[in-house]
Amino acid sequence: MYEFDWSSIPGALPFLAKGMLVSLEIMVAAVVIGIVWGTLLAMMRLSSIKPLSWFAAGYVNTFRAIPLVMVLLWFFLIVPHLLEQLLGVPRGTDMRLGSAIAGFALFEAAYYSEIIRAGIQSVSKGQMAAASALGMNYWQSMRLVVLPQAFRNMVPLLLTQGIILFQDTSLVYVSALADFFGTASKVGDRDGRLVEMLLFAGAVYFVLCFSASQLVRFYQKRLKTA
Amino acid sequence: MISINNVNKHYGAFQVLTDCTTHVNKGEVVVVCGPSGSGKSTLIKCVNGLEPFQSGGITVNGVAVGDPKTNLSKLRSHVGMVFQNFELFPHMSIAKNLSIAQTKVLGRDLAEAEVKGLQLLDRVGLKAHAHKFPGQLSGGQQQRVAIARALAMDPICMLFDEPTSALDPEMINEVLDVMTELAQEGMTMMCVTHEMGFAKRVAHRVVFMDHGRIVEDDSKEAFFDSPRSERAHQFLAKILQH
Amino acid sequence: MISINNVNKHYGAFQVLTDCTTHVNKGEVVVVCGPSGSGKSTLIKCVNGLEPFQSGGITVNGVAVGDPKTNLSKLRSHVGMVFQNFELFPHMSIAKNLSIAQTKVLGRDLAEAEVKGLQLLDRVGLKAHAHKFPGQLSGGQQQRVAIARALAMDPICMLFDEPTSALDPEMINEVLDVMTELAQEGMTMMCVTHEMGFAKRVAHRVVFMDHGRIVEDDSKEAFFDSPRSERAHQFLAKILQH
Amino acid sequence: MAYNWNWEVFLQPSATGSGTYFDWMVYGFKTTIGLSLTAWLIALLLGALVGVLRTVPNKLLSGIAAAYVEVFRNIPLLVQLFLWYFVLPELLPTELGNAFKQSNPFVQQFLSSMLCLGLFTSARVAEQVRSGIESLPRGQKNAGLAIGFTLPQTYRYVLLPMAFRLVVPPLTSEFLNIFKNSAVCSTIGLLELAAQGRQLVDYTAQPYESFIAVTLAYVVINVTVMVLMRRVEARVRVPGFIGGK
Amino acid sequence: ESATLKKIKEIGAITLGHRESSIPFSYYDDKQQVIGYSQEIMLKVVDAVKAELNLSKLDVKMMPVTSANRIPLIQNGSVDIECGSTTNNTERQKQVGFSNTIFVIGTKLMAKKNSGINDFPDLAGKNVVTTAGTTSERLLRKMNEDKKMGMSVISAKDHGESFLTLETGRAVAFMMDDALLYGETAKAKRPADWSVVGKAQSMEAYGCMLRKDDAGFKKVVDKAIAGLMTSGEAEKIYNKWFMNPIPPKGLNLNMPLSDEMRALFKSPNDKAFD
Ligand SMILES: Nc1ncnc2c1ncn2[C@@H]1O[C@H](COP(=O)(O)OP(=O)(O)OP(=O)(O)O)[C@@H](O)[C@H]1O
Ligand SMILES: Nc1ncnc2c1ncn2[C@@H]1O[C@H](COP(=O)(O)OP(=O)(O)OP(=O)(O)O)[C@@H](O)[C@H]1O
Ligand SMILES: [Mg+2]
Ligand SMILES: [Mg+2]
Repeated sequence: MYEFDWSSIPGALPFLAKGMLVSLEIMVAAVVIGIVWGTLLAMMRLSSIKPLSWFAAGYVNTFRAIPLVMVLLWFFLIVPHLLEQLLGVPRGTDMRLGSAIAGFALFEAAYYSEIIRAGIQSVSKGQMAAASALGMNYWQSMRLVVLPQAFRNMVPLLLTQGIILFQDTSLVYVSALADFFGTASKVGDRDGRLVEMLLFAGAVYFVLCFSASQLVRFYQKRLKTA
Repeated sequence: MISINNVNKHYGAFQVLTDCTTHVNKGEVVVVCGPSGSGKSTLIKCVNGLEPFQSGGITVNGVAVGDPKTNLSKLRSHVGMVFQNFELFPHMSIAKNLSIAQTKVLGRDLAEAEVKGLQLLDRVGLKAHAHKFPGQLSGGQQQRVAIARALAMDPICMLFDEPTSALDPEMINEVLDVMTELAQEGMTMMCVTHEMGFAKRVAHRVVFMDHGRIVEDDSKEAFFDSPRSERAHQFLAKILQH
Repeated sequence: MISINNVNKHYGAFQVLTDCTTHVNKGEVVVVCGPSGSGKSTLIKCVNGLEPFQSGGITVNGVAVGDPKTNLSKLRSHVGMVFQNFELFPHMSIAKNLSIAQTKVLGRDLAEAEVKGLQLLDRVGLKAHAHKFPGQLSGGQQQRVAIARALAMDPICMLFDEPTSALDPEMINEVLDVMTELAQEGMTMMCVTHEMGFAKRVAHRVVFMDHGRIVEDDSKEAFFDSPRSERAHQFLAKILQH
Repeated sequence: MAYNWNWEVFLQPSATGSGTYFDWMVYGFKTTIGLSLTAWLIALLLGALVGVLRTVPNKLLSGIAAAYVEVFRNIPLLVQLFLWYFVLPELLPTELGNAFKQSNPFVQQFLSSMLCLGLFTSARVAEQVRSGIESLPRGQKNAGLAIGFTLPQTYRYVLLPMAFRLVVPPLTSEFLNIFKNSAVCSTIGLLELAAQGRQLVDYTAQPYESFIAVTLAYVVINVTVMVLMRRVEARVRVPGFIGGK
Repeated sequence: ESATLKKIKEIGAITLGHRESSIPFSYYDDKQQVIGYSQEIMLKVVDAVKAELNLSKLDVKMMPVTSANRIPLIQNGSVDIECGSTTNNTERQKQVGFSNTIFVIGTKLMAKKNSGINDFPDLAGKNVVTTAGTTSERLLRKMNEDKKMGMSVISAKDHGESFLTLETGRAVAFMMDDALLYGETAKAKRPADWSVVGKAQSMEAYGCMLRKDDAGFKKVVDKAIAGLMTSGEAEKIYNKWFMNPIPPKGLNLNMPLSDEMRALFKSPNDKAFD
């Protein structure tokens, strides 16, 4: 039987907290950018202007075809280079966080756009007709009537995707960014207490994600009764 | 007021409306009826440009609906429309449902819009429910709110698409009562409905559609007493039997 | 045949059925009506055990529905039920819809079941549609198939829950006709409906419910001519007005 | 950028003397496919079972199913994989654990990965199946029961056939996900596609060629799966039935 | 004229690539500071660069790298120099440049003391672990093919997982660079249980990675490293990291200076061993 030795956890807590901050930072930034960009993509996809709809479909399908790990790897290798050339960011700037966020955001946008598209489609066609019949133009109808309902209907799915995203932040190990999981495994490796550290990390993830998904459920219930 | 001339519309190869022509004068109440799928909803949606059509012309108060230069949003804001499934905005309170288009489309200020909204709610007997959300009202109540919402825009005419067919039998009359009152006040109305009692009481004319064509377009008396077409005859027989 | 005695049912604190008692004799047709939410659907679902109830008793053909020892599946296979939304199985052809329960529940062999299914389809006038899928039929046709499906199990009695309320007005009568025929053949029926014409023509008794209570339980003549309760009076007034 | 492109690297004999680097990629590709397909089988069977259990009118069973889903959904795949491979054998009875640990390493890695991916995905499949069942009109279940089906028969003949049709699109994306998620299994040393790609980088120092090859391989898998699932979708389409929900 | 030096001068900053848990070469201490033998040498190199360019101030940016991304990062300019535990070999020379060798290791085995594993021939038919992407991995796989030893080779993601594989009894031995093996021994729950054994299968030279074809920068780096070695300073650094307790837990690797290292310190060079 394996002998557990939890002694390196207390000392590592400050690092783990820092790692958690990085994970959260990535998640929040990626969720926000992902939802905004995903909404635009969804509207393009549903638009009657063919090139826009093709572009959105192509974008979504491309990103959904590639494993996140590979996307992150590509972004990690290429984004800094691009930024350097396009925006004149000084060479050698540490852009790991930036490229990780960009990678996540663009990747997640593909998933969010599918959720939001479903959300828009879940709003009955009559709502759009009713808004138009009151004299609202396309943007007013979308902004005041359709999107608020689409988002409300999709909040559970959006949050669930957020939880998945949070778990997936552990994949930034490919860019050597010290997120929560990466920190845990590095400290575990350094101290020769990998098993303990990762069990601990797993427990923390579970508690956070489970609480979040309970919140989602609570919200869903409230939606149903409201 | 509303003038429909030789309108044709098709979805791909499927012809939904064929050569539809009819006119609604100011203050007139026209009931549109016909079997399911005959194109009633489509016709009425063409009137305020919710559905485009391929040929023919529709003018509302002199404005050509099919003309690309027409500001459709503006036109629609003067034409009230009431749907089968009410289509209140579920994420807004009743008061907000009534005020939102007034403020965002007509540019009224919020206070004014709310006062107007409350007046109309009062008129349909629902003043006490202003703060509630649509989901908390019964179907009949929701449909009355929908009528009030359309009235809040000071429409020059009103379109109804089967306003009572999604309602429990008990609630149908509370909605028909509001509509009857409107008609008696002289509102121009075009109304798709199967409520023949309402048609007999209120309509000036009845338009009967079948397979995308206007088969009969007659005074109410002529229609009910001696429908000219066989199809209308059958339809009336089926619908009035029970 | 069906005997309901002092049945009480609640969801949490909300009492849906209060002390309901009524009986349906063999060959009798009972119409259940009442305002929306009054518990009509719940009552009828209790009869074949689709909804459990907390106290009181129901027996069908002598079998106690609430008894844990009762084989509910077996009981239900003898009680035909028809729903508001037809509830045909959308992934099976019409023929399969009619034969599946015969083979899987009654253990008939497939050929026999299919013959029986076709006979019943013929009876409701839909023999030609056997190979189609439910989604390809109109609402009225679907509901007639649903009735045929129930009949295929050789039921000893039939329960209907607003069988026509999801139908276009034109189709209501084709379904009511089938039901009328059934009634005339002596089928025991318990039928939630707002079609008062049907009730007047076919029912032996009318049960009127309000707020989970059976408020009236009378012969059809007594009910329509002189309802005893104020509530039933109002209800009839509203529903018969138009 | 100072980079020496060299696509011929794939034709070079590998450093360990076992075939070319292209052979390595093929090996990884096969492993990814084998792993994903077996894991998918587990996910589908288990997911359907758990999804059904979540909807049955029995507090205990649906509670167990709910707990199952929560556990497998709320821990990152990376952590789960680590637990399956490194921790679980330590918790087994010593002899069983040792027997497992001394077996062929590829078998160990493959089994751990397969179970891990399969169970992880089964939780997601279960949620899809559940939502499919719940999105059916409530009357369908009643109709099944009313006609005399027992509850299992109602699921078998009425609810599941429709529920599965409804969830083919979301299941397609789970199916795609399993291929993509299998890339994570390289972290316990399983030489699947992504791992072989990384090996190639280590051995040949030609990172871009290798990443591009791996990325393209995933795209190929994806397109194939999508085309296949479209076929399935068209195959099971119910005539006259419009829309999902 | 050196592009790297020019860039460093222009922006007044240099980016160093480091590893995160290559004990004792380049790793984090318990304050998340990078420390280690290679790190110390790299900092000396930075001093030399600063002096060469006559800069009063030089920003030092740290960038952690992994074995998978270190080469692309050097190439795309994200990192200017990486001193960790990177072996200098001919394939890599096609993509990047290497400085003078900073360390020489031999690839050996780590095994449990009483396990009966004393050298490579003892491994026949057994499970052996090594870290993915290392020279040891290819040596081991090649040895297995060439001598038909019937070993099952496990390639773990990193040294920590390799050791865990050994520790949990999945493998009887862990083949790796001897210095790293000493590091792993020191981290073990019971260091006394483990020993580093076997005849070194190969010698490998660790160098600092630079961009290819930047002779000017390489010259400065090489000169700095050679200076450290010939002046005896390198040996002091060696003793600090290999013969004394090191952070974070005060472990002592107890790895005496090898003959190869002695030779290197005497005559610094940038030769790869293969
Ligand atoms: N978007 C569409 N694409 C193709 N066909 C359509 C579309 N919308 C309506 N149709 C078809 O056009 C015909 C007329 O539809 P419409 O809704 O106007 O009928 P209706 O008379 O209002 O019927 P109901 O009484 O059922 O509301 C129908 O056959 C319908 O199937
Ligand atoms: N699962 C449930 N949980 C809680 N309340 C319920 C549930 N099902 C029904 N009810 C409530 O029980 C009451 C009776 O419902 P029931 O469906 O029997 O009414 P009904 O008379 O059939 O009405 P309708 O004419 O609208 O079909 C209603 O107030 C309803 O809101
Ligand atoms: Mg219509
Ligand atoms: Mg009901």
